[in-house]
Amino acid sequence: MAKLLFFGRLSDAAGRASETLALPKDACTAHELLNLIKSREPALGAALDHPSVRIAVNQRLASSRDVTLSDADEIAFLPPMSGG
Amino acid sequence: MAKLLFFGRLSDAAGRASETLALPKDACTAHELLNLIKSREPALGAALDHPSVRIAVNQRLASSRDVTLSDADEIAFLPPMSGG
Amino acid sequence: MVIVQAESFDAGAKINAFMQGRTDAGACVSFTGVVRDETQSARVAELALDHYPGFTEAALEKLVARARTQWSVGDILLIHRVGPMRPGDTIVLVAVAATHRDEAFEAARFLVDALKTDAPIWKKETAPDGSVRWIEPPAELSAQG
Amino acid sequence: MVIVQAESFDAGAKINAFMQGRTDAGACVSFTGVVRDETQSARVAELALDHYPGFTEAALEKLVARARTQWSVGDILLIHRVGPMRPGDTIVLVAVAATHRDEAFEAARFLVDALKTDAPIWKKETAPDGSVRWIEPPAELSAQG
Repeated sequence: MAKLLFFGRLSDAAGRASETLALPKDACTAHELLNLIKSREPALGAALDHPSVRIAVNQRLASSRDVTLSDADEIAFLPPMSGG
Repeated sequence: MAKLLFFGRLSDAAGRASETLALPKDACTAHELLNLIKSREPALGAALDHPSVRIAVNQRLASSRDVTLSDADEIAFLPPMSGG
Repeated sequence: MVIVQAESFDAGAKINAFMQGRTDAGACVSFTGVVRDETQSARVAELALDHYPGFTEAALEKLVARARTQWSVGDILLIHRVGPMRPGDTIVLVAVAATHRDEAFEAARFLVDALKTDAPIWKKETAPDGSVRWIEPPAELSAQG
Repeated sequence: MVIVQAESFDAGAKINAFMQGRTDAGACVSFTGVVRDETQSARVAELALDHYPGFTEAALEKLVARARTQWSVGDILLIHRVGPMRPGDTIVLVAVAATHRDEAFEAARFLVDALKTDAPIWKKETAPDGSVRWIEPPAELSAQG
Protein backbone atom coordinates (compact mmCIF):
# COMPACT_ATOMS: atom_id res chain seq x y z
CA MET A 1 0.00 0.00 0.00
CA ALA A 2 1.25 3.47 -0.85
CA LYS A 3 0.68 6.39 1.46
CA LEU A 4 -0.76 9.59 -0.01
CA LEU A 5 -0.38 12.94 1.74
CA PHE A 6 -2.37 16.06 0.92
CA PHE A 7 -1.16 19.50 2.03
CA GLY A 8 -2.65 22.96 2.24
CA ARG A 9 -5.88 23.41 0.31
CA LEU A 10 -5.53 19.89 -1.09
CA SER A 11 -6.27 18.44 2.35
CA ASP A 12 -9.48 20.48 2.36
CA ALA A 13 -10.25 19.30 -1.20
CA ALA A 14 -9.66 15.69 -0.16
CA GLY A 15 -11.44 15.99 3.16
CA ARG A 16 -8.47 14.14 4.66
CA ALA A 17 -4.75 14.80 5.15
CA SER A 18 -3.61 11.31 4.19
CA GLU A 19 -4.73 7.91 3.05
CA THR A 20 -3.25 4.54 2.22
CA LEU A 21 -4.11 3.18 -1.19
CA ALA A 22 -3.29 0.21 -3.39
CA LEU A 23 -1.54 1.47 -6.51
CA PRO A 24 -3.25 0.45 -9.79
CA LYS A 25 -0.19 -1.69 -10.45
CA ASP A 26 3.31 -1.83 -9.05
CA ALA A 27 5.78 0.53 -10.73
CA CYS A 28 2.96 2.70 -12.01
CA THR A 29 3.57 6.35 -12.83
CA ALA A 30 2.18 9.33 -10.91
CA HIS A 31 0.15 9.97 -14.03
CA GLU A 32 -1.54 6.58 -13.72
CA LEU A 33 -2.17 7.16 -10.02
CA LEU A 34 -3.80 10.49 -10.81
CA ASN A 35 -6.04 8.79 -13.37
CA LEU A 36 -7.12 6.26 -10.74
CA ILE A 37 -7.98 9.06 -8.30
CA LYS A 38 -9.85 10.98 -11.02
CA SER A 39 -11.98 7.95 -11.78
CA ARG A 40 -12.94 7.71 -8.11
CA GLU A 41 -13.06 11.36 -7.06
CA PRO A 42 -13.13 13.60 -10.13
CA ALA A 43 -12.95 16.90 -8.22
CA LEU A 44 -10.03 15.80 -6.05
CA GLY A 45 -8.31 14.27 -9.09
CA ALA A 46 -8.56 17.55 -10.97
CA ALA A 47 -7.23 19.50 -7.97
CA LEU A 48 -4.26 17.14 -7.61
CA ASP A 49 -3.49 17.16 -11.32
CA HIS A 50 -3.27 20.96 -11.52
CA PRO A 51 0.10 22.04 -13.00
CA SER A 52 0.85 24.14 -9.90
CA VAL A 53 0.77 21.03 -7.71
CA ARG A 54 4.12 19.33 -7.18
CA ILE A 55 4.60 15.73 -6.20
CA ALA A 56 7.17 14.47 -3.71
CA VAL A 57 7.99 10.79 -3.52
CA ASN A 58 9.53 9.68 -0.23
CA GLN A 59 10.16 13.33 0.61
CA ARG A 60 11.95 14.13 -2.66
CA LEU A 61 10.36 16.35 -5.29
CA ALA A 62 9.60 14.50 -8.51
CA SER A 63 10.54 16.29 -11.70
CA SER A 64 7.48 15.09 -13.63
CA ARG A 65 4.29 13.02 -13.51
CA ASP A 66 6.29 10.22 -15.15
CA VAL A 67 7.99 9.39 -11.87
CA THR A 68 7.65 5.71 -11.03
CA LEU A 69 5.79 4.83 -7.83
CA SER A 70 5.81 1.60 -5.96
CA ASP A 71 4.05 0.14 -2.95
CA ALA A 72 5.33 1.51 0.37
CA ASP A 73 6.12 4.85 -1.23
CA GLU A 74 5.06 8.03 0.53
CA ILE A 75 3.52 10.25 -2.15
CA ALA A 76 2.88 13.87 -1.21
CA PHE A 77 0.84 16.42 -3.17
CA LEU A 78 2.13 19.95 -2.58
CA PRO A 79 0.12 22.96 -3.72
CA PRO A 80 1.93 26.29 -4.16
CA MET A 81 3.57 27.16 -0.85
CA SER A 82 2.48 30.21 1.12
CA GLY A 83 5.98 30.68 2.47
CA GLY A 84 7.02 31.09 6.06
CA MET B 1 32.71 81.31 34.17
CA ALA B 2 32.42 79.04 31.14
CA LYS B 3 32.32 75.29 31.45
CA LEU B 4 34.68 73.28 29.28
CA LEU B 5 34.03 69.58 28.52
CA PHE B 6 36.59 67.19 27.08
CA PHE B 7 35.49 63.93 25.48
CA GLY B 8 37.22 60.74 24.39
CA ARG B 9 40.97 60.97 24.13
CA LEU B 10 40.78 64.70 24.90
CA SER B 11 39.78 63.92 28.49
CA ASP B 12 42.90 61.77 28.76
CA ALA B 13 44.95 64.58 27.17
CA ALA B 14 43.50 67.10 29.65
CA GLY B 15 43.69 64.77 32.63
CA ARG B 16 40.15 65.90 33.42
CA ALA B 17 36.71 65.58 31.82
CA SER B 18 35.63 69.16 32.55
CA GLU B 19 36.67 72.46 34.08
CA THR B 20 35.26 75.89 34.68
CA LEU B 21 37.31 78.75 33.37
CA ALA B 22 37.13 82.50 33.05
CA LEU B 23 37.07 83.42 29.35
CA PRO B 24 39.86 85.81 28.27
CA LYS B 25 37.12 88.36 27.66
CA ASP B 26 33.36 88.22 27.26
CA ALA B 27 32.21 87.50 23.69
CA CYS B 28 35.58 86.01 22.78
CA THR B 29 35.90 83.52 19.95
CA ALA B 30 36.70 79.83 20.29
CA HIS B 31 39.94 80.73 18.57
CA GLU B 32 40.85 83.12 21.36
CA LEU B 33 39.91 80.55 24.00
CA LEU B 34 42.17 77.98 22.30
CA ASN B 35 45.05 80.48 22.35
CA LEU B 36 44.53 80.99 26.09
CA ILE B 37 44.62 77.22 26.69
CA LYS B 38 47.71 76.87 24.48
CA SER B 39 49.53 79.49 26.51
CA ARG B 40 48.77 77.56 29.71
CA GLU B 41 48.92 73.95 28.51
CA PRO B 42 50.62 73.78 25.10
CA ALA B 43 50.07 70.03 24.60
CA LEU B 44 46.38 70.16 25.51
CA GLY B 45 45.95 73.33 23.42
CA ALA B 46 47.44 71.60 20.39
CA ALA B 47 45.22 68.53 20.90
CA LEU B 48 42.10 70.71 21.19
CA ASP B 49 43.02 72.82 18.16
CA HIS B 50 43.41 69.82 15.85
CA PRO B 51 41.19 70.19 12.74
CA SER B 52 39.47 66.88 13.50
CA VAL B 53 38.17 68.24 16.81
CA ARG B 54 34.73 69.80 16.68
CA ILE B 55 33.40 72.30 19.17
CA ALA B 56 29.86 72.35 20.54
CA VAL B 57 28.56 75.39 22.33
CA ASN B 58 25.62 74.73 24.63
CA GLN B 59 25.19 71.34 22.97
CA ARG B 60 25.11 72.71 19.42
CA LEU B 61 27.94 72.10 17.00
CA ALA B 62 29.77 75.29 16.03
CA SER B 63 30.53 75.68 12.36
CA SER B 64 33.93 77.29 12.93
CA ARG B 65 36.44 78.49 15.52
CA ASP B 66 34.99 81.98 15.00
CA VAL B 67 31.95 81.12 17.09
CA THR B 68 31.41 83.64 19.85
CA LEU B 69 31.56 82.40 23.43
CA SER B 70 30.29 84.01 26.53
CA ASP B 71 30.37 83.35 30.24
CA ALA B 72 27.99 80.57 31.34
CA ASP B 73 28.42 78.79 28.01
CA GLU B 74 29.04 75.07 27.99
CA ILE B 75 31.88 74.49 25.53
CA ALA B 76 32.54 70.89 24.49
CA PHE B 77 35.54 69.58 22.58
CA LEU B 78 34.62 66.53 20.51
CA PRO B 79 37.30 64.38 18.90
CA PRO B 80 36.32 62.12 15.99
CA MET B 81 33.56 59.81 17.17
CA SER B 82 34.10 56.09 17.37
CA GLY B 83 30.49 55.44 16.59
CA GLY B 84 28.06 53.27 18.49
CA MET C 1 19.88 25.21 13.91
CA VAL C 2 16.41 24.69 12.47
CA ILE C 3 13.43 24.01 14.70
CA VAL C 4 9.86 23.50 13.49
CA GLN C 5 7.41 23.29 16.35
CA ALA C 6 3.74 23.65 17.21
CA GLU C 7 4.45 25.16 20.64
CA SER C 8 4.63 28.92 21.06
CA PHE C 9 8.07 30.23 21.98
CA ASP C 10 9.65 33.23 23.67
CA ALA C 11 11.56 35.02 20.90
CA GLY C 12 13.52 37.25 23.29
CA ALA C 13 14.65 34.29 25.41
CA LYS C 14 15.67 32.40 22.26
CA ILE C 15 17.72 35.37 21.03
CA ASN C 16 19.40 35.73 24.42
CA ALA C 17 20.27 32.03 24.58
CA PHE C 18 21.55 32.18 21.01
CA MET C 19 23.89 35.08 21.80
CA GLN C 20 24.90 33.82 25.27
CA GLY C 21 28.66 33.67 25.65
CA ARG C 22 29.46 34.83 22.13
CA THR C 23 32.42 37.12 22.70
CA ASP C 24 33.61 36.38 19.16
CA ALA C 25 30.48 37.58 17.35
CA GLY C 26 29.88 41.31 17.59
CA ALA C 27 26.60 41.39 15.72
CA CYS C 28 23.29 39.58 15.92
CA VAL C 29 20.53 40.41 13.48
CA SER C 30 17.20 38.86 14.24
CA PHE C 31 13.88 38.85 12.49
CA THR C 32 10.67 38.12 14.33
CA GLY C 33 7.53 37.54 12.33
CA VAL C 34 4.26 38.08 14.16
CA VAL C 35 0.77 37.02 13.08
CA ARG C 36 -1.05 40.15 11.99
CA ASP C 37 -4.74 40.70 12.64
CA GLU C 38 -5.24 41.95 9.10
CA THR C 39 -3.76 40.92 5.75
CA GLN C 40 -4.68 42.59 2.46
CA SER C 41 -7.46 44.36 4.36
CA ALA C 42 -9.04 41.08 5.49
CA ARG C 43 -9.41 40.55 9.23
CA VAL C 44 -7.71 37.46 10.61
CA ALA C 45 -8.97 35.58 13.66
CA GLU C 46 -6.71 32.56 13.31
CA LEU C 47 -3.81 31.50 11.14
CA ALA C 48 -3.03 27.81 10.74
CA LEU C 49 0.20 26.56 9.20
CA ASP C 50 0.33 23.19 7.54
CA HIS C 51 3.74 21.64 6.98
CA TYR C 52 5.23 18.35 5.80
CA PRO C 53 7.20 16.90 8.72
CA GLY C 54 10.71 16.01 7.64
CA PHE C 55 10.38 17.57 4.21
CA THR C 56 9.80 21.06 5.60
CA GLU C 57 12.71 20.82 8.05
CA ALA C 58 15.00 19.56 5.28
CA ALA C 59 14.03 22.46 3.02
CA LEU C 60 14.71 24.97 5.81
CA GLU C 61 18.04 23.31 6.62
CA LYS C 62 18.97 23.73 2.98
CA LEU C 63 18.22 27.46 3.07
CA VAL C 64 20.31 27.86 6.22
CA ALA C 65 23.17 25.90 4.64
CA ARG C 66 22.99 28.14 1.57
CA ALA C 67 23.19 31.26 3.75
CA ARG C 68 26.19 29.84 5.59
CA THR C 69 27.95 29.15 2.30
CA GLN C 70 27.25 32.60 0.95
CA TRP C 71 28.09 34.72 3.99
CA SER C 72 30.72 34.44 6.64
CA VAL C 73 28.42 34.10 9.63
CA GLY C 74 29.02 32.44 12.96
CA ASP C 75 25.74 30.73 13.56
CA ILE C 76 22.12 30.76 12.47
CA LEU C 77 18.95 29.97 14.39
CA LEU C 78 15.64 29.45 12.62
CA ILE C 79 12.51 28.61 14.58
CA HIS C 80 9.23 28.24 12.72
CA ARG C 81 5.92 27.59 14.35
CA VAL C 82 3.30 25.44 12.68
CA GLY C 83 -0.30 24.64 13.54
CA PRO C 84 -2.94 27.12 14.71
CA MET C 85 -1.91 30.62 15.85
CA ARG C 86 -3.59 33.86 16.84
CA PRO C 87 -2.77 37.48 15.96
CA GLY C 88 0.19 38.66 18.01
CA ASP C 89 1.77 35.19 18.15
CA THR C 90 5.37 34.87 16.99
CA ILE C 91 5.36 32.72 13.89
CA VAL C 92 9.02 32.75 12.93
CA LEU C 93 12.38 33.78 14.35
CA VAL C 94 15.55 34.07 12.32
CA ALA C 95 18.72 35.03 14.17
CA VAL C 96 22.16 35.36 12.64
CA ALA C 97 25.35 35.90 14.63
CA ALA C 98 28.39 37.24 12.85
CA THR C 99 31.59 39.07 13.56
CA HIS C 100 30.50 41.88 11.26
CA ARG C 101 27.12 43.53 10.89
CA ASP C 102 27.11 43.51 7.08
CA GLU C 103 27.11 39.76 6.87
CA ALA C 104 24.61 39.34 9.69
CA PHE C 105 22.16 41.69 7.95
CA GLU C 106 22.60 40.16 4.51
CA ALA C 107 22.28 36.56 5.64
CA ALA C 108 19.20 37.36 7.75
CA ARG C 109 17.62 39.24 4.87
CA PHE C 110 18.31 36.38 2.48
CA LEU C 111 16.73 33.86 4.83
CA VAL C 112 13.60 35.88 5.49
CA ASP C 113 13.10 36.40 1.76
CA ALA C 114 13.86 32.74 0.97
CA LEU C 115 11.33 31.60 3.60
CA LYS C 116 8.64 33.56 1.77
CA THR C 117 9.20 31.72 -1.49
CA ASP C 118 10.83 28.40 -0.64
CA ALA C 119 9.48 27.23 2.71
CA PRO C 120 7.16 24.22 2.32
CA ILE C 121 4.50 25.77 4.50
CA TRP C 122 0.85 26.31 3.72
CA LYS C 123 -1.11 29.02 5.49
CA LYS C 124 -4.83 29.05 6.13
CA GLU C 125 -6.47 32.20 7.40
CA THR C 126 -9.74 32.06 9.28
CA ALA C 127 -11.71 35.32 9.34
CA PRO C 128 -13.73 36.41 12.39
CA ASP C 129 -16.88 35.16 10.55
CA GLY C 130 -15.36 31.69 10.27
CA SER C 131 -14.64 31.80 6.54
CA VAL C 132 -11.29 30.34 5.57
CA ARG C 133 -8.84 30.93 2.77
CA TRP C 134 -5.57 29.29 1.86
CA ILE C 135 -2.80 31.76 1.09
CA GLU C 136 -1.06 31.05 -2.18
CA PRO C 137 1.52 33.12 -4.00
CA PRO C 138 0.46 35.13 -7.05
CA ALA C 139 0.29 33.05 -10.26
CA GLU C 140 3.62 34.42 -11.63
CA LEU C 141 5.41 33.17 -8.55
CA SER C 142 3.86 29.75 -8.36
CA ALA C 143 4.53 29.19 -12.07
CA GLN C 144 8.25 29.35 -11.29
CA GLY C 145 7.91 26.54 -8.80
CA MET D 1 12.37 55.58 21.75
CA VAL D 2 16.02 56.33 22.51
CA ILE D 3 17.63 55.25 25.77
CA VAL D 4 21.26 55.85 26.72
CA GLN D 5 22.18 54.10 29.95
CA ALA D 6 25.13 52.83 31.94
CA GLU D 7 23.22 49.80 33.27
CA SER D 8 23.38 46.51 31.44
CA PHE D 9 20.11 45.40 29.87
CA ASP D 10 18.40 42.22 28.76
CA ALA D 11 18.14 42.52 24.97
CA GLY D 12 15.66 39.66 24.60
CA ALA D 13 13.34 41.07 27.25
CA LYS D 14 13.51 44.50 25.60
CA ILE D 15 12.65 43.01 22.20
CA ASN D 16 9.73 41.09 23.72
CA ALA D 17 8.38 44.18 25.49
CA PHE D 18 8.79 46.19 22.29
CA MET D 19 6.77 43.68 20.26
CA GLN D 20 4.20 42.96 22.99
CA GLY D 21 0.66 43.39 21.71
CA ARG D 22 1.65 44.50 18.20
CA THR D 23 -0.93 42.71 16.08
CA ASP D 24 -0.56 45.41 13.43
CA ALA D 25 3.17 44.98 12.83
CA GLY D 26 4.12 41.69 11.22
CA ALA D 27 7.86 42.20 11.26
CA CYS D 28 10.47 43.11 13.82
CA VAL D 29 14.09 43.38 12.81
CA SER D 30 16.52 43.79 15.64
CA PHE D 31 20.23 44.30 15.83
CA THR D 32 22.19 43.44 18.94
CA GLY D 33 25.79 44.58 19.19
CA VAL D 34 27.97 42.69 21.61
CA VAL D 35 31.40 43.67 22.95
CA ARG D 36 33.94 41.44 21.23
CA ASP D 37 37.02 40.13 23.00
CA GLU D 38 39.19 40.98 20.01
CA THR D 39 39.18 43.87 17.53
CA GLN D 40 41.65 44.16 14.67
CA SER D 41 43.53 41.26 16.28
CA ALA D 42 44.00 43.14 19.54
CA ARG D 43 42.65 41.47 22.68
CA VAL D 44 40.11 43.50 24.63
CA ALA D 45 39.64 43.18 28.37
CA GLU D 46 37.35 46.18 28.80
CA LEU D 47 35.57 48.64 26.58
CA ALA D 48 34.54 52.02 27.98
CA LEU D 49 32.16 54.33 26.17
CA ASP D 50 32.29 58.05 26.76
CA HIS D 51 29.28 60.12 25.75
CA TYR D 52 28.01 63.67 26.07
CA PRO D 53 24.80 63.55 28.11
CA GLY D 54 22.00 65.34 26.31
CA PHE D 55 23.99 65.90 23.14
CA THR D 56 24.39 62.17 22.46
CA GLU D 57 20.71 61.43 23.10
CA ALA D 58 19.69 64.32 20.82
CA ALA D 59 21.92 63.03 18.03
CA LEU D 60 20.46 59.52 18.34
CA GLU D 61 16.91 60.90 18.40
CA LYS D 62 17.72 62.69 15.15
CA LEU D 63 18.85 59.46 13.50
CA VAL D 64 15.68 57.69 14.64
CA ALA D 65 13.55 60.57 13.34
CA ARG D 66 15.35 60.39 9.99
CA ALA D 67 14.65 56.65 9.75
CA ARG D 68 10.99 57.23 10.55
CA THR D 69 10.76 59.85 7.82
CA GLN D 70 12.44 57.65 5.25
CA TRP D 71 10.65 54.36 5.89
CA SER D 72 7.12 53.48 6.82
CA VAL D 73 7.84 51.80 10.12
CA GLY D 74 5.64 51.41 13.16
CA ASP D 75 8.07 52.04 15.95
CA ILE D 76 11.78 52.11 16.71
CA LEU D 77 13.65 51.26 19.89
CA LEU D 78 17.30 52.21 20.34
CA ILE D 79 19.13 51.39 23.55
CA HIS D 80 22.80 52.27 23.84
CA ARG D 81 24.97 51.44 26.80
CA VAL D 82 27.73 53.78 27.92
CA GLY D 83 30.46 53.47 30.54
CA PRO D 84 32.64 50.41 31.15
CA MET D 85 31.72 47.06 29.61
CA ARG D 86 33.23 43.61 29.26
CA PRO D 87 33.38 41.22 26.29
CA GLY D 88 30.02 39.54 25.82
CA ASP D 89 28.06 42.53 27.14
CA THR D 90 25.32 43.92 24.93
CA ILE D 91 26.37 47.40 23.90
CA VAL D 92 23.53 48.41 21.61
CA LEU D 93 20.07 47.24 20.60
CA VAL D 94 18.15 48.56 17.62
CA ALA D 95 14.66 47.19 17.05
CA VAL D 96 12.30 48.23 14.28
CA ALA D 97 8.68 47.14 14.03
CA ALA D 98 6.92 47.44 10.70
CA THR D 99 4.02 45.98 8.82
CA HIS D 100 6.36 44.79 6.09
CA ARG D 101 9.76 43.18 6.39
CA ASP D 102 11.42 45.28 3.68
CA GLU D 103 10.99 48.47 5.60
CA ALA D 104 11.94 46.92 8.93
CA PHE D 105 15.20 45.60 7.45
CA GLU D 106 16.08 48.81 5.65
CA ALA D 107 15.38 51.12 8.58
CA ALA D 108 17.33 48.87 10.96
CA ARG D 109 20.24 48.67 8.57
CA PHE D 110 20.26 52.45 8.13
CA LEU D 111 20.29 53.02 11.88
CA VAL D 112 23.07 50.55 12.59
CA ASP D 113 25.20 52.11 9.86
CA ALA D 114 24.38 55.64 10.98
CA LEU D 115 25.32 54.81 14.57
CA LYS D 116 28.79 53.82 13.36
CA THR D 117 29.44 57.20 11.80
CA ASP D 118 27.15 59.69 13.52
CA ALA D 119 26.77 58.63 17.14
CA PRO D 120 28.60 61.00 19.51
CA ILE D 121 30.23 58.17 21.37
CA TRP D 122 33.90 57.64 22.10
CA LYS D 123 35.26 54.17 22.72
CA LYS D 124 38.30 53.28 24.77
CA GLU D 125 39.65 49.74 24.68
CA THR D 126 41.72 48.37 27.51
CA ALA D 127 43.91 45.39 26.62
CA PRO D 128 44.52 42.54 29.07
CA ASP D 129 47.96 44.13 29.82
CA GLY D 130 46.25 47.37 30.88
CA SER D 131 47.25 49.41 27.83
CA VAL D 132 44.48 51.62 26.48
CA ARG D 133 43.59 52.99 23.08
CA TRP D 134 40.84 55.30 21.92
CA ILE D 135 39.03 54.07 18.81
CA GLU D 136 38.80 56.69 16.11
CA PRO D 137 37.56 56.33 12.56
CA PRO D 138 40.07 56.17 9.73
CA ALA D 139 41.33 59.61 8.63
CA GLU D 140 39.14 59.70 5.48
CA LEU D 141 36.04 59.29 7.60
CA SER D 142 36.88 61.81 10.27
CA ALA D 143 37.85 64.37 7.64
CA GLN D 144 34.22 64.34 6.50
CA GLY D 145 33.09 65.39 9.95
